[in-house]
Amino acid sequence: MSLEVALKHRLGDFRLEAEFAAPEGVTVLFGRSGSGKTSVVNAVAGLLRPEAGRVSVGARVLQDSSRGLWLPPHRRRLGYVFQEARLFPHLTVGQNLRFGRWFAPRGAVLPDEGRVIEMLGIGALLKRRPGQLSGGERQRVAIGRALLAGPELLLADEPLAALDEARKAEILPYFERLRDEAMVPVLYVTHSPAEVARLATTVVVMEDGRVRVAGPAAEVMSDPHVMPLGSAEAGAVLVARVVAHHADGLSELEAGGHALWVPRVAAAPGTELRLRIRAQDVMLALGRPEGISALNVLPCTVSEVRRGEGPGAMVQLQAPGGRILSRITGRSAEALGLVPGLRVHAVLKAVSVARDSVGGRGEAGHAKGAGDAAPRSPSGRG
Amino acid sequence: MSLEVALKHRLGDFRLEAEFAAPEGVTVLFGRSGSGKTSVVNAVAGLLRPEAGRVSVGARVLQDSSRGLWLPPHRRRLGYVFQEARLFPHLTVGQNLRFGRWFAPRGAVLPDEGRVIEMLGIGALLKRRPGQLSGGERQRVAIGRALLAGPELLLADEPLAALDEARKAEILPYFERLRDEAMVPVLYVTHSPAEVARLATTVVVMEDGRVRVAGPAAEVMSDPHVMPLGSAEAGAVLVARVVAHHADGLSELEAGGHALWVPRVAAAPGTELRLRIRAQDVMLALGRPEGISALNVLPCTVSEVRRGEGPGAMVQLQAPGGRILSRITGRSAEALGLVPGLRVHAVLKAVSVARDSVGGRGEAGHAKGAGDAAPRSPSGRG
Amino acid sequence: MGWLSPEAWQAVALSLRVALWATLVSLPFGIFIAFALARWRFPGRGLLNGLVHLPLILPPVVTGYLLLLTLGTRAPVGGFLQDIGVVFAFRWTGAALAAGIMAFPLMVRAIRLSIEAVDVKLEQAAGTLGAPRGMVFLTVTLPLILPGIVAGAVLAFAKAMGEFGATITFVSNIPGQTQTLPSAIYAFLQVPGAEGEVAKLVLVSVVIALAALALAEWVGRAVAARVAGR
Amino acid sequence: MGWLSPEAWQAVALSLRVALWATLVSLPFGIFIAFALARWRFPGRGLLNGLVHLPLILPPVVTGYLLLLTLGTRAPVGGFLQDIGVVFAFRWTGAALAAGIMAFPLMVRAIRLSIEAVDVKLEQAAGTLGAPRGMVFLTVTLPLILPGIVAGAVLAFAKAMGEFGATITFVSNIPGQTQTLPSAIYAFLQVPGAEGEVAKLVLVSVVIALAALALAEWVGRAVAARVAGR
Amino acid sequence: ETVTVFAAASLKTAMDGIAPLFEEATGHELSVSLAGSSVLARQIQQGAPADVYLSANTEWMDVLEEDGLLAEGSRVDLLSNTLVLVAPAPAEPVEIGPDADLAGMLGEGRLAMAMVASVPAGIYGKAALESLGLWDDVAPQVAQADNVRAALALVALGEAPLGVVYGTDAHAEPRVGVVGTFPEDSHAPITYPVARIAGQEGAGIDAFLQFLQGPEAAEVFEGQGFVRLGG
Ligand SMILES: Nc1ncnc2c1ncn2[C@@H]1O[C@H](COP(=O)(O)OP(=O)(O)OP(=O)(O)O)[C@@H](O)[C@H]1O
Ligand SMILES: Nc1ncnc2c1ncn2[C@@H]1O[C@H](COP(=O)(O)OP(=O)(O)OP(=O)(O)O)[C@@H](O)[C@H]1O
Ligand code: MOO
Ligand SMILES: [Mg+2]
Ligand SMILES: [Mg+2]
Repeated sequence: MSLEVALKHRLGDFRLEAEFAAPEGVTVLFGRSGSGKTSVVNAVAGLLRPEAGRVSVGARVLQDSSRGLWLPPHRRRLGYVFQEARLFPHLTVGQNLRFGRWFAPRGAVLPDEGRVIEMLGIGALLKRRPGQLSGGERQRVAIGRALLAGPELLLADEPLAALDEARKAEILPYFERLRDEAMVPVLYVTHSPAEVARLATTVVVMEDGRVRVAGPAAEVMSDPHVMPLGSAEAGAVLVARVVAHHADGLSELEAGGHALWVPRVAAAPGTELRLRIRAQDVMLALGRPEGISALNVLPCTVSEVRRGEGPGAMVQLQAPGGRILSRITGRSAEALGLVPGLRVHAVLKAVSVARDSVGGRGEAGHAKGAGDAAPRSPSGRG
Repeated sequence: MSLEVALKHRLGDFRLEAEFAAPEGVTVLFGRSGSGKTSVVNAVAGLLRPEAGRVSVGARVLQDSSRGLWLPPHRRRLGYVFQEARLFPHLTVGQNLRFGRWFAPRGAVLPDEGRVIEMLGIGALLKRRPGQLSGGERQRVAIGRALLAGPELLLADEPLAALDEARKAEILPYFERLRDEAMVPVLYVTHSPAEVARLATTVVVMEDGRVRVAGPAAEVMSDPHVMPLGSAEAGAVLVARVVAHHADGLSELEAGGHALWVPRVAAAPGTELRLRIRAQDVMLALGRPEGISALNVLPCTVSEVRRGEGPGAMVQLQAPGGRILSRITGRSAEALGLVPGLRVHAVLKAVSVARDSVGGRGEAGHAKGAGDAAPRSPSGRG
Repeated sequence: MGWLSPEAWQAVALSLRVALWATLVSLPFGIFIAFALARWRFPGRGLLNGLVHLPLILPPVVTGYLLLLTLGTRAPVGGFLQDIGVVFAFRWTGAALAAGIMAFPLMVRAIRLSIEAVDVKLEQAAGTLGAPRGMVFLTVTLPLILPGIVAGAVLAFAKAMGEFGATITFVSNIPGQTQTLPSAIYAFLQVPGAEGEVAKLVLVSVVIALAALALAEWVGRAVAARVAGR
Repeated sequence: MGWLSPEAWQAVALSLRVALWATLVSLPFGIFIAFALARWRFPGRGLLNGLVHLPLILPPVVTGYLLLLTLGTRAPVGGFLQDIGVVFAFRWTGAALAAGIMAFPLMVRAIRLSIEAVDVKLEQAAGTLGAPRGMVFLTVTLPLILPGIVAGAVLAFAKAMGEFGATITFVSNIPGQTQTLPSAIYAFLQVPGAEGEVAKLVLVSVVIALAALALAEWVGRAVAARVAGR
Repeated sequence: ETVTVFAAASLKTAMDGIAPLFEEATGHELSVSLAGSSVLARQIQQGAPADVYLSANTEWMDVLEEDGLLAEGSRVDLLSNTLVLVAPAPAEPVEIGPDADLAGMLGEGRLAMAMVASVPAGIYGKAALESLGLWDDVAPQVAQADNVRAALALVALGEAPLGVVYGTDAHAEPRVGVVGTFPEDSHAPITYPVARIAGQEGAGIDAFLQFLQGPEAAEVFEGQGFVRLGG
């Protein structure tokens, strides 16, 4: 279900004037601190009543100032993971978690409580009160509270910021499943490019209260004009298909007729996946290198070479299966004589196809995906 | 000034029994959510009074239950960046920032207000109240408030969790300078391996209220037994010396007699630096590869090959300048016939020497460093 | 029992009844008005606020007279109420009404302070989880202001136990019907040399009120501890 | 001025003075005791709490009588105070004292509720920034409880304006010295047909108290808005 | 049958003495509501369930009479009282007359009285002092209590060296002594009238009104220091 947002509001000196439309899936709000992400989410939740604006989810119009329409928050069927946990201090963790269920309409599809609690690792905390939790525990309970309400629209404002990597890796697949199986639209704020790459169907880049760029994740993330903005982790998304799973723990994929090897992914052969390739992890070679530890070598054509002011260069490549970026030094670019049209080999180490960059969608954000593609072998990187 | 901590305390079912000693510099508490990091910091701050314990900073004993000694928080000369900002709601941002100064002892060395405010990008907020700030803005003000108190011991509990990458990159060097120039001991909690690598002199890994490992950052971070625990970013630290800065924006370093190229670092020739090399960014080749975009190729000797249960393998290498790790697939390890003693080439792309892994210390955490080594060219990666 | 005269015990029982009813019946109104004053802006808000405080401002006797003048059996309102079977004047119900009105500003203030201290963000969170306004109040606001409600109730109870001027003026001092403990004390104060009797009655009233106070402290502490998560 | 007799104006002026002093002088004590009750556990805490509430529980006349017994010129404490030049009996200062004591429970409760609502974590933060306890109180706690202090002060002021029983018992009714507005009102109530005079005085007292109330609302709102960051 | 009597608070002791006698003698029950005369009168105006009103002054009885709230012909002046000057016991008797040096006896102290403009004992007292020409000397030193018992208490506690109260009050309070009695002609007669409230009828009420004027009641009243009138 698509999400359409158009808002005008003023907070002190700050002017919010954001407008974007996103197809179903996860819409990530990305942007610097103070750029207006939380304000947008609050407006969608109905907690901030904008001076003018319209918000709709699929066919449901949540508010439309031109028609004087405004649904109060409790009728929007939301789950909102706030930037600060906002747990109810007088209720136990268990009661906090079940709070949304008390008000869920009859017939609402509610997720399995035990499964969510287990995923979040908060089973031992159910009898405690929020005052007796650590920061990360609070945040996990807040996530659980929102998920268990069985929302038709999930809002999550930096939900994983306070968590360790291992915990993040356990929770992220749940958001993916929500996106892919339950088809719940999600509006997600994060500063982490890894989360963007993994979850985003659509990326909306905010700046000073305005939308700077909005579009399919693959496009926005591989746009060299956007990425220097927020991240040291520019990268592109390649679409690949699962071919087979091998005994040594690797899965064989195929992109544009070429084989790619990644640590085992939990997706059936035939499934389409998206792979995140960070510009930084792509090395270029003129000839096909031999005797090296990298399993993945793709023949590509240079399509653009951009020199920065510093020592770096960003090379855009036409690879089998899509466009990728490679970040190398200007010195290397000269030494290799890189110019548009040159045929080169892109060397990507299998393990550099970052584990958390394996998302479950075929064509980023535009086709219907199939199943949980997150590899679940916890020590698969050893 | 060294930090020595030994604590015993019980919080409900949770037992804290932590003991570690760290040399001067930044001590990072690392560990999963709920492992007791905040509790340790609170005890050091004097906010949690442990059943038994001793805390000392250099020669200053802050508490010692065996002697019945206990300094109240306000006499510990702290700056504490809380996990939740805890700004004073009734004071303006400016008043919040200056709060610690009102109570600083005569003669305390106070950092320059304007500089801190500029670094944090909060100059425009001084007249506002905390209720009118975004989450990240609040966190930045909290950092400023702690820094401006001119503390003799800085406690920071996930101070950068709510911030975007660009803002983090602006603030991290300040913590480095604090460590290197002002020689203020810092106890720092983070879930980010990049921050650990960049700041940590000592890493203390917590698990279930106990210290699992504690030691110099380089050792703990390159310990393959520790790192799978929390991070996808195992890595080692190499010590290198600045040789020269070149016109194309690269700096030439030298490690064990071999040249290394990194984007320009702001350190004078002769300075010793530490470089973070993520296991994931190290590719191995049997022969010296030619015609590739990677500038850095180091001859190494394999010292250990560890296969995990999954498809990966961790290869420990003796490189010029130290020990590094390489994470490759088991398939490659077999194809290349890697065994201890084999001489190989480690391929590291210049740009894969992550920008935020350039720290200012010669020997990680044990020698006195010199100056701000953070490269300041913001578009140096384009 | 011989320690106090039967009449005095009657006064004790009546005072307890009056104070309990005054407190319990006024509580819902107190909560509602405190909420309205704390949260809503409406025309007449200042007036309502003034009205609530009036019994505090006026000498109690005046409040008693005003009650007598409006709710006496000969007064229009009182007459109407009498026709529909509600009689306050010269009944213990009237004593409860007078005590409740005298205690009302104290109750409202305490509850209002608590409501103003509630973090609206928690109520918003409840809203996003699907709770309609009324349910937000019941499941979030009300439990959070419980310490204020307890404080307001105990203030009101204590005041109702001690209230005298308005009560004796409105419902007189009829033993067994409207003679509360303070009225009985007043009567004994008219007797020179009855200090012993006065002291006994004062003691009883102090013991009751202190017990209520201790109970409230205990409840308040338990509630606060729960919320603070200790 | 002809509207009220000069004597009545005197009573108005005196009542204002008494209520203001009663409020202002008791404020520091109120804050201190509210803080002690809210935060400290000490032997005798329950007793102190009971003592503070006593004037609420007892009929005002009894409170006045007890004051007379302890602070009268013939009483030990009163005699001692008189020797060091502090006289309450038959003085406006005594009226202020009586009013202050009667209003004290209301003031303490309001302030205590505010203190209990303060997030101790903010005080801890101030401590880590080097503020010693007293300064933490002045720079963090006090500003945060300002709404409660304002509420407590206005309750106390209103009560002090209306207090009658304890005052007249303790300092009696000396025109120009201890005759407060409520005493004057009471006097007129004893006389048949003086309802007009009573109404005038009641009006004056209501106007003053409502003005105080409005001022307090305004201050309270400003303070609350500041803290909420609106 | 229960008879409800609204009686001036200062009659508390007397009524406490009479009630059991009445109940034993007649089998009726007596319920006495004690408060200030003015309060009781206003309550009767508002329909209070009083059968009998026993006032400490004639003024409020007059008001009820004018309002037609009294049963015709039932009003009787029941008692009279004296006005005395008291001092903390033991008191030295002094002749109360135009020459009495009240101001000298007071010194810096206060003269305790009931409210001189509104409470009966105070009104009588002020009238008496005025008629003796003493008022202007002592006026600035008068401390007015809200009722006569409170004035008495001030003297009993030694807070005031002198007080003007009823003879009955002085009689009942051992801590004060009578300095002197004001001449009967220095003030209007102190009268306690009693009346049946209009519309209230019953054997008990009649019996009570009768009992009040009978010898048993007289004994109680006189024991208190009251003077029986009429009857
Ligand atoms: N009052 C309490 N009662 C019981 N258990 C508590 C209490 N406070 C904290 N704990 C427990 O103590 C443990 C340590 O908490 P602490 O806040 O130190 O964790 P942490 O390492 O900082 O976690 P995080 O990364 O999530 O902030 C947690 O498991 C928490 O549940
Ligand atoms: N009440 C207010 N008055 C004035 N300005 C405000 C107010 N509330 C928020 N702002 C400003 O609005 C801007 C947007 O705030 P918002 O919380 O939406 O940012 P954000 O993108 O979520 O940032 P962060 O990543 O730091 O959470 C900020 O610059 C903030 O300073
Ligand atoms: O406030 Mo009073 O003076 O209770 O009767
Ligand atoms: Mg935000
Ligand atoms: Mg923590």
